[in-house]
Amino acid sequence: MATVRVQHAAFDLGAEAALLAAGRTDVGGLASFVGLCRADDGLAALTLEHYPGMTERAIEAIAAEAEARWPLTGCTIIHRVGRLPPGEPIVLVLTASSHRAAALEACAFLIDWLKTRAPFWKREEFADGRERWVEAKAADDAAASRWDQT
Amino acid sequence: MATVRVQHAAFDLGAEAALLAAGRTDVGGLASFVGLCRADDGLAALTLEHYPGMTERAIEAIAAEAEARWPLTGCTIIHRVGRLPPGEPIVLVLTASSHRAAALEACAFLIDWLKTRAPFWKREEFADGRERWVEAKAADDAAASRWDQT
Amino acid sequence: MRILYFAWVRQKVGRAEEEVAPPPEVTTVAALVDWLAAQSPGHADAFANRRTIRCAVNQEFATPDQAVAAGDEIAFFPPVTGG
Amino acid sequence: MRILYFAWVRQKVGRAEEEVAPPPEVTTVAALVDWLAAQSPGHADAFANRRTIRCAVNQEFATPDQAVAAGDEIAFFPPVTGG
Repeated sequence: MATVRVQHAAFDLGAEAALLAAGRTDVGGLASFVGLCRADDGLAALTLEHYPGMTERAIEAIAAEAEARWPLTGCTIIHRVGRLPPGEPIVLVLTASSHRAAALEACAFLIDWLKTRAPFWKREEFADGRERWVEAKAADDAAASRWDQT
Repeated sequence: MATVRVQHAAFDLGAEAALLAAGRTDVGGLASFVGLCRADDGLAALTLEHYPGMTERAIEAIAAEAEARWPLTGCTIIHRVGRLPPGEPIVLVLTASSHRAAALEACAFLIDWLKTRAPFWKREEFADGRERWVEAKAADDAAASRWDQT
Repeated sequence: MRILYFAWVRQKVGRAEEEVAPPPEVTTVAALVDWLAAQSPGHADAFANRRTIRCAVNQEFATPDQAVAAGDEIAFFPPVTGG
Repeated sequence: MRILYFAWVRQKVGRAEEEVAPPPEVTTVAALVDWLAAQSPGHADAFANRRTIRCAVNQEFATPDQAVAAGDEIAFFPPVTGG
């Protein structure tokens, strides 16, 4: 059963990873991905909006799909919402498995699917006062769709 | 330039990840892999032996190959040696990039190549007193060789 | 029927949610969009380019032909951009 | 010529390193292995199945036909199993 959290507060990668391995001796690999806010083009901050209720359900469904495809011993997904300046972590995906390939592949799968199937929206705020909603990227759809072919 | 360390002491995933992102706003993704010692078949401990000097050179060469293939903003590889009981972390690979795919792929590449190109050897010690050297796995060679085809 | 709006759909409509009671012939997502688009200039603007709008019915992604009924929670939003 | 042994190669030879001075006709890794294997029963045992032995010359992986010379650091070990 995956741990799923949607929160404004920062997360602690080391502590979350330790939780997935704590007290067990069957974890051979722990993979993680942290997505961070970049300062592209004079970006002052991102604001992340989500759909409370549906977001958690969607992430739990994505995690259940990963658990059905790979033999995971644990999985943690934390996605931040609210206003985040450049340098701030946005999302954490952590996967644990007896086997390294399962942990690594499930981690890549989860972040690809999160980008295309979880209801979050990013608004960019620039140093000059402009604001704009980030548009969905065809590259993200392509990255997510490669998991359909396997 | 990658950070490479071979040490007996444990490492701190959270602190190492924070170092790769500290003070920068161009990191969009941080991927990590931690390999741990599993308690398979009554394993009491692994002892890792290495070739001091060559090990560091080999890991630096592997990291340089990853940096040539992907646009990384940082890369950290820490490999433990000595006696490690089940549950203990053995190896840490951390990659940072502006783009998530580069961080994720480079991380998977590094752990695959480390397993086949860095001079470490594992000896298993069992609860009943038996000891044996771990044999190299064909699956690891296959995992590493997929990077030759790209 | 409870309607939720997110991101620029919310900004164009000018509200985050509303209770609506469309006529009985509104039985699909597509028909609901047509009916909502006629409710105000903000609604019309939000739904001007329907290919850029996504929908969820009762917190599951939905297609235009999906059925809708009284009591449903229906959300409209742009393609998602999290992660 | 400094020879290093690791893992079970070290255990079979019975030492971690040694200085050797093979005759001048020993100019490749393969010839060095032949010469070393004749030095003691432990050496013979360690090099009994050469397909399971890997070599590094001056800390770079080497093939059997690679040249060796006085002053080189040459290591023998099983296939690696780190990570």
